[in-house]
Amino acid sequence: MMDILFDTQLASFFTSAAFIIIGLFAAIFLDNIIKKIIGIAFIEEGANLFLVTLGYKPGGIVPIFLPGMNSEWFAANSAYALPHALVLTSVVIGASTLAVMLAIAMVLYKKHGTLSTSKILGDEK
Amino acid sequence: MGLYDMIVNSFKEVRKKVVKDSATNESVSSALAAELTLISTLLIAAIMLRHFNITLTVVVILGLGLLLTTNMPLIPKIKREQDDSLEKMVFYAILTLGILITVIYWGQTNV
Amino acid sequence: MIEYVLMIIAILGCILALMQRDLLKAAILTGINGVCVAFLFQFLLAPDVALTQAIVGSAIVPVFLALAAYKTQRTDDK
Amino acid sequence: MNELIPLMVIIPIACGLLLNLLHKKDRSIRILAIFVAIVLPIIPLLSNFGLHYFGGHAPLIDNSTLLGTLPSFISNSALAIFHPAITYSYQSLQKLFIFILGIVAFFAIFTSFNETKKVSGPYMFLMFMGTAAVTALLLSDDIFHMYIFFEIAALCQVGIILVSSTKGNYETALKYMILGSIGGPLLLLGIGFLLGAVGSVNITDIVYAIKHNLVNPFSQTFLIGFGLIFFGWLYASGLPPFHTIKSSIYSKALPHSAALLQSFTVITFIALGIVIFRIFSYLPFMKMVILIFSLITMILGVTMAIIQTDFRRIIGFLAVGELGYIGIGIGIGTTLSLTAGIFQAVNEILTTALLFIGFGTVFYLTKTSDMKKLGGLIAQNPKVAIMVLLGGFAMAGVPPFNGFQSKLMIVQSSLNAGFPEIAIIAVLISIITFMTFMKVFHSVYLKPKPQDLQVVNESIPTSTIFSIVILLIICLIIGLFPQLVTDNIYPFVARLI
Repeated sequence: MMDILFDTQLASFFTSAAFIIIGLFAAIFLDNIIKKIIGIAFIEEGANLFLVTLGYKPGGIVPIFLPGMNSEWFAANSAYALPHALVLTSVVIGASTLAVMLAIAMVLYKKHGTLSTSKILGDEK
Repeated sequence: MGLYDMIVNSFKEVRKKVVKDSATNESVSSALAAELTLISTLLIAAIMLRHFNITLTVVVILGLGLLLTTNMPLIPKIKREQDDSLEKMVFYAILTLGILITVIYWGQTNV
Repeated sequence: MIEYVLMIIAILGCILALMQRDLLKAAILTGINGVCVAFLFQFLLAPDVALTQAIVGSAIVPVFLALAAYKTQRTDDK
Repeated sequence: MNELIPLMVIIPIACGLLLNLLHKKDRSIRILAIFVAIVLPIIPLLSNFGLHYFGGHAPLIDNSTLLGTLPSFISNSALAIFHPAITYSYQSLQKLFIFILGIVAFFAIFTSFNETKKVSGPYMFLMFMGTAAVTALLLSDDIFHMYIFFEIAALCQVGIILVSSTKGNYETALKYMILGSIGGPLLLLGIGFLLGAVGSVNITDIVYAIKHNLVNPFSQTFLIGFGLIFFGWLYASGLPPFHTIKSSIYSKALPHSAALLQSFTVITFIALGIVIFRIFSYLPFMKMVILIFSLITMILGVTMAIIQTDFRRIIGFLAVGELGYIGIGIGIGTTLSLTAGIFQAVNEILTTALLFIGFGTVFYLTKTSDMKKLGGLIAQNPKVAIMVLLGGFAMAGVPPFNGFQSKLMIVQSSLNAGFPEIAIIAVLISIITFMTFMKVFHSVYLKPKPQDLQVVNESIPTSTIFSIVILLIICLIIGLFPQLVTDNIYPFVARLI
């Protein structure tokens, strides 16, 4: 195992995998709606972290091209900027989905008086 | 609680159960049609395995035919498995995801 | 070295947030998790995403969750 | 001219936002909504085919001035051919589907005015926003751009369910979102795998990189990427593990918005299906996986449809079952079968919209959709009953209508491709669709009227009858002259394979 260079990129791949697994576990097994929604927020956070770690360059620089830089050196050393642009939108999508789900959960609480999924969503009369 | 009350309660139980899914002849005929389609289409779909190898197809068809005919009233089971409860849906979603990823990953390493 | 510590804090915060009985504490722990991930993005050379994640992950999401917990019920009635 | 291509997405979004603001003023909402709903099908007819690069960044190969200044290791490598910007590719297939979507959106909005008492701005906003999202999904050549609009379309569907005040719509909406939050991020992960392997999210670049194997196509990242994107596709289009939630979404929405929702699902199915077909056609088992899931969709969709008692739920399951036919077309993979599958998609959008609006009149009259409580409604309006019957024939595949043409093509293509079993199953399933429709038609229209059934509204609004008639005429025209549609599909498919 030690021959693989254990650097930041590999560690953050494992972290994003851990986020997704914990999020999936919570979304499936927890009975409280708000906790299910927190689990879902963790799944989206894990996916975003995965995208950002794709572009990481060990020992590289932040992909901002300062005037004095040589373009070839910049291209070789800077982190890949495309995933950063993608994650910007996907973080916002995660937040908006979470907001809509919480709003629905509030309405369902007002109607059913409980937060437990089995009572609300379980058996439709 | 007297014997009489117990009998009345049991009638109430039965009536409540019958009212829930009262089987009119229309629902029975459609359930029969659904059952026939399910068994016949699954068996015909199983024939498509002949592209891999013939013996596997024969085994699968016999096994599937036996399986389907033994627990014959399939439709109540199918209906219960696919009602609207979230746990069942999430269970089948994660099951499909698991099967999909393992088969594809295993397929790559061995094929 | 610091990013490994941040990753461990983020995962622990994530697990603790889901184990809490009081939903308000869960919301706060989600905020801590968001901050750790924001720092992590900075270590992964993504400053703009770190800014967005800092705002969304540590401010907006916990406020939404706290509001939801306030509007519904504080404790998780297990 | 190419400037019209982005307009197909911008105009519905702008109109939706405007309608959202004018919430209280009914008259102006009606006028603006009808005007834009008419303009929507016309734009695709005007603009000509071609690519549109957002921000004007054409690939480096096109503007040679910039190419000259770059160092050699960029100019003569694949980077020169890669697309730096988000590109929209507008071909004959996109023209056909955006035109059909515009028609269904027009009829959905047109019927919604008379059936709902007061006109609600947010409802119109959601319908237009969903149409714009699905149009962008079809046009875009950039897979992450498709993921963004797939999420927007999912949120619009949830919004449309929340706005329609039927029983249990909040529960269904929350279930759909929880399942969406399992399907959506996994699709994003699949896209992340492709991005990690190739470095670009543009589909043409990914296909170029695979074909000229700049990257090892059989590496594990591509296979797991395929698995995850396929799972996201299952969620987006409501194939088996998600077919119950998708059909309960249709049954919880108001009938005319359900007509629009199902066209969103079909177009998302086609858009993502073609992307999967283009990128992963080199995988030996790709066609088999698509075929297996399409067959399961057809079998489960129709068997579940026939045992339901709520007719909106039946049409929901039928709509999901019909997706299986399109999946077979894509799964078999010959040019004839792909054309047949996409032709079936067009027919399915029209016939299911016709059925939803048609049976929506029953829901409008009696405010109940439980078939046990309904009956004898043919006396109310026999003409509409006959048209709904013809709509059912169109879906089941009865000759003069369009359903027959596409199902015939599917059966022929599966026989030519050496899969007689699929042809048998396709015919069997359409027989059962016909039987399901007969059961629904009998118990809603022909059965003697129960005493406790009171008719809430007296007569069906003329706008609904008008849309049913026009949809039926379109189905008939496509049924009699199928080459109107297949001529648009064939060039696209020929270039695809």
